[in-house]
Amino acid sequence: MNIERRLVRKNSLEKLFEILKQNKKSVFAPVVKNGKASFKTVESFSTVAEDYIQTTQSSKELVFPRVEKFLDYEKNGKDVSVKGFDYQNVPDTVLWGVRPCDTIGFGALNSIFNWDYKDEIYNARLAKTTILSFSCNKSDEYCFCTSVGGNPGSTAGSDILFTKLGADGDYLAEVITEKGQAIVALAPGLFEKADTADKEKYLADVPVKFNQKEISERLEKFFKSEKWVEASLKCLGCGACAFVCPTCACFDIQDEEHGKTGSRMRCWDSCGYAQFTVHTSGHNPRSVQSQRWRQRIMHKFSYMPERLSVYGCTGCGRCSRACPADMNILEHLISIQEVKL
Amino acid sequence: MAEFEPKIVAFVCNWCTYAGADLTGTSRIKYATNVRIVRFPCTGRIDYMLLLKAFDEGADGIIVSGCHPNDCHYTSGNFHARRRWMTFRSMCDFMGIDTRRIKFSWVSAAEGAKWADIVNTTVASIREIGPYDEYKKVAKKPVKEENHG
Amino acid sequence: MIDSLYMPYLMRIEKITCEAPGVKTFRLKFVNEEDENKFSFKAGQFGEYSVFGAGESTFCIASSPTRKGYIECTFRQAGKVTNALAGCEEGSVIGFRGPYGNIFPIDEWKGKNLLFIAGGIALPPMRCVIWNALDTRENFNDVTIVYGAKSVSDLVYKDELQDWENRKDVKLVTTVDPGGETPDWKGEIGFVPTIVEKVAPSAENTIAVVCGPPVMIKFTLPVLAKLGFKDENIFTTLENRMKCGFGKCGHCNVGKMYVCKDGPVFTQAQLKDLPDEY
Amino acid sequence: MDELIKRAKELLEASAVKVVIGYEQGTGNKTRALFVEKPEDAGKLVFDSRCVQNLAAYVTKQEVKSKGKMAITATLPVMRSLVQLASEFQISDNNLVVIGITPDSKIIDFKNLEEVEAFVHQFQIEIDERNKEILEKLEKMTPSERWNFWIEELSPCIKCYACRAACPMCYCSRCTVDFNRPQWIPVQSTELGNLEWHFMRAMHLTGRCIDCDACANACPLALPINLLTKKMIVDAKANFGTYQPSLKGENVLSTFKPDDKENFIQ
Repeated sequence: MNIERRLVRKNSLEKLFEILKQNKKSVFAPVVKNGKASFKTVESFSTVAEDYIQTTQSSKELVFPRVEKFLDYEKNGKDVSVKGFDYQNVPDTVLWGVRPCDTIGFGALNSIFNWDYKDEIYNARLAKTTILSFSCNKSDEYCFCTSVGGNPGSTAGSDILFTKLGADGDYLAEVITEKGQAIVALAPGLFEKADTADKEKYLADVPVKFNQKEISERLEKFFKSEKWVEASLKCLGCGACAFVCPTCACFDIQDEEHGKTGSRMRCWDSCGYAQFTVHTSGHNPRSVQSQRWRQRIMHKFSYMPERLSVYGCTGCGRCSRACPADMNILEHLISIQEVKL
Repeated sequence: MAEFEPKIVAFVCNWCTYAGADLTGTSRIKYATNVRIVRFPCTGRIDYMLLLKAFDEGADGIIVSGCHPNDCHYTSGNFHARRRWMTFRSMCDFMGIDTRRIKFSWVSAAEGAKWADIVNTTVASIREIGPYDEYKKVAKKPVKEENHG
Repeated sequence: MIDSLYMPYLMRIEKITCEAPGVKTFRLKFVNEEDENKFSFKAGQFGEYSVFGAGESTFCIASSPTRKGYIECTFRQAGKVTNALAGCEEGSVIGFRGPYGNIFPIDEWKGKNLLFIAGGIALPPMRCVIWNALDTRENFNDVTIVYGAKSVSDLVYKDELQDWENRKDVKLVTTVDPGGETPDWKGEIGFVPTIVEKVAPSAENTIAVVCGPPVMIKFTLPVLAKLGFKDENIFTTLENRMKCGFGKCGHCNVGKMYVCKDGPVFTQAQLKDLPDEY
Repeated sequence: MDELIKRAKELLEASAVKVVIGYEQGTGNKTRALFVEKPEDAGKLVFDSRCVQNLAAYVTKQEVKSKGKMAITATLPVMRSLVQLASEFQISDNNLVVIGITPDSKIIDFKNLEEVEAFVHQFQIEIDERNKEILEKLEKMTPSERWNFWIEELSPCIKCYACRAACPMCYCSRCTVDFNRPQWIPVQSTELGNLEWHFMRAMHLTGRCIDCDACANACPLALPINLLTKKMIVDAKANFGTYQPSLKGENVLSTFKPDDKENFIQ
């Protein structure tokens, strides 16, 4: 469908929020605590953070929760009865205030969860989610969305994209999908006709830092490079980068047992952990950290584009911000582009 | 509603308290049946994670008991254990784990009566405090059914 | 609503066979008949076997697709799940997801000689394709099986080894590592690569399937190369740590391949293109 | 800083060490670890008040160790960590040279770890005022309030284990949480999993933590997990007297006194 352009007055956002709540929607929005913004289920508009560059964690948690229960079981002697995933319980959710570098990440998640087998649990959560994103009017030194195919005002993956027109201005609302139209239909009065408002000049300036395609091509020949060790020596081997990433979707499957009953669930995992690939025999195919860092970069910029036709990076910069050792992914990518092959 | 019957797990050393508990039995001293005894070679072997696991699995109270100071079969296991209990107990307290539910004691092989007394008073005090629903809720244990013992 | 990908079939353990110390074979039957009716698999595929409360574990389907009505798996007690499995009794219900992964292209092997080389606990993933071949024996020329283990007691499927030994249309060579033999051992004594060199058929029109511990594979491949086997004609099945089995969880990813989707069956030619991360 | 660069250069030129671990300018206003292997790269080293990451975490990392003998730029917390690591036989004078930086930013040379220990012992490990206040506030709460406080504070934990990775004392190649037989700590980041993980982490650091705050600084969610280890330090001091890392390895849980005083054992 064509993108519909509407104008939303700055003081209408709160009304829209309330109408969403009246319509029994769960609203997942950024909240600031201890100086860090994070997505939470919010009840009141006043708690929604307005002024922030990026949340610490991505919004993937909404469709790919930290812990996702697949099934419950009950043992009875030698028999077992199993109850599957409860699709009815997936809440009707509005993801509010998310940045374009997150919404574009849903494309990568879609590919991972549907490239071959279809993950109905992920799909059910996404189907029940309406994404109201907000363009970026500022950025920081970690941002590089424009280098990986995004931009601060990208509509990709959003249902409605809001762009604030000036520091104290109203919002341009671009209604992109039918889900977005359904939100407009809940509060038609709040979405006025837009004049020829131009959002471009209000968007953050994020310069292009590298050529994504070139990086992919270089990586093909870069696997055995010494650079990986050099680049990852300071990597501590935690999972912070993977867990805050909007496209990292590696997971573990775990059982929880309470006597005769219990459940099975998936929980986040990270290729940065030493235990990620270790065999029961003790053999570890990726036994040192440089191999694991290489896997992270190769997977996002070489394997995923080749297998899933999508890049595993949206340029949100979260991994670099969260890294306790200041491993800066942008720097590494630039250095890969600059190194002589 | 039936009276709440606390579930108590006792972690005891093989050489003193277990023998003491045995003596309680052979002396035909009656004591509360709420306790499940887990025997260890020495109190020094009782990992604090085991105590947390007991709460995980639905215990309402815990007894940890071993040889009196200077009586350890391995000379100093109980001295090490004592230090660990001191830090463990203060850690529990700091994280809001109810330390009234964890009873530490020295019971020798000759103190059959003391063992009965420890168990009885622990059961009585836990019965008074009630089931440990706070922990069970977090451990996702079925809270309700267990209330009825 | 449809069940999720992660929902296992319920399987009842019909029969447990102790193969070797710590190694057991389960024969599993579907608890629900409709599951059985819609289920089919091919030689080489694997599944996720689970004990509820302990978790899931990955291994190949060890029975042949030509034997209907059940599946079999053979595992060694090694980790949390396999220990829980070993604790199961006949009649117990466990979970099974699958089949996953690619297959041995047995249809393309028609008219060829087959050479199976297995070591230790790696016979089970090959047993599936061996029985598949033997049950359709008319499709193939010579069939040779070389199987080695650390000691006589570590040989699995002892009854079936006897069957194969007795068959006129199979050449079976069993071997144990030096020192692993018993006084009445009649097979070979020596490591698998050495024995392969001794007994292998001509590489002409022959497919080799190799499965075993990494060190065995490492020393067998040069032998096969020396005998003139082309990389495209040497097959193996990889094992990497896996969680989902269908290319999502990321654990088994090696280079551009997902062992669970593009494997577990690979030719030596394919492996040469992969990074050494398996 | 010039002094530091000079020292690093000398060590590398004389082949006394293979790598010098220090800090370099990082992203924005951050500094980060730098591994200098060539004398001509020593100029990248920086040192100022922003350099708070505990570099001692690197001296036990496989790929860093494999470089050969190391020199490390060591602030007071790093020196304390090194003494503790030495007492646990993770490092020795054979594989490490310490370039000390005093609290007033002077370079200080050490012949061996004993000298490092002697230097470290001139300073007491003291909980800072701000955290002392928070600890006192928490201690005044009822146990139930504290329970709720921690459940709430730890609930955002995503179990990325950055706290573990950044801690010099968490050098085990396989952590208790990575074992599944038995599964001591639930893998998933549920309330219970988070509570038990942080409980265990603090317990394993009791008597070993040198209060560098690396764990809290590393936490991407800024959880106040260092309060747990701080509380352990306060208690250890109160119960067992002095609290200092020592080469003799007498940290509080590996030793005892026959007359240790407690008031809760019947």
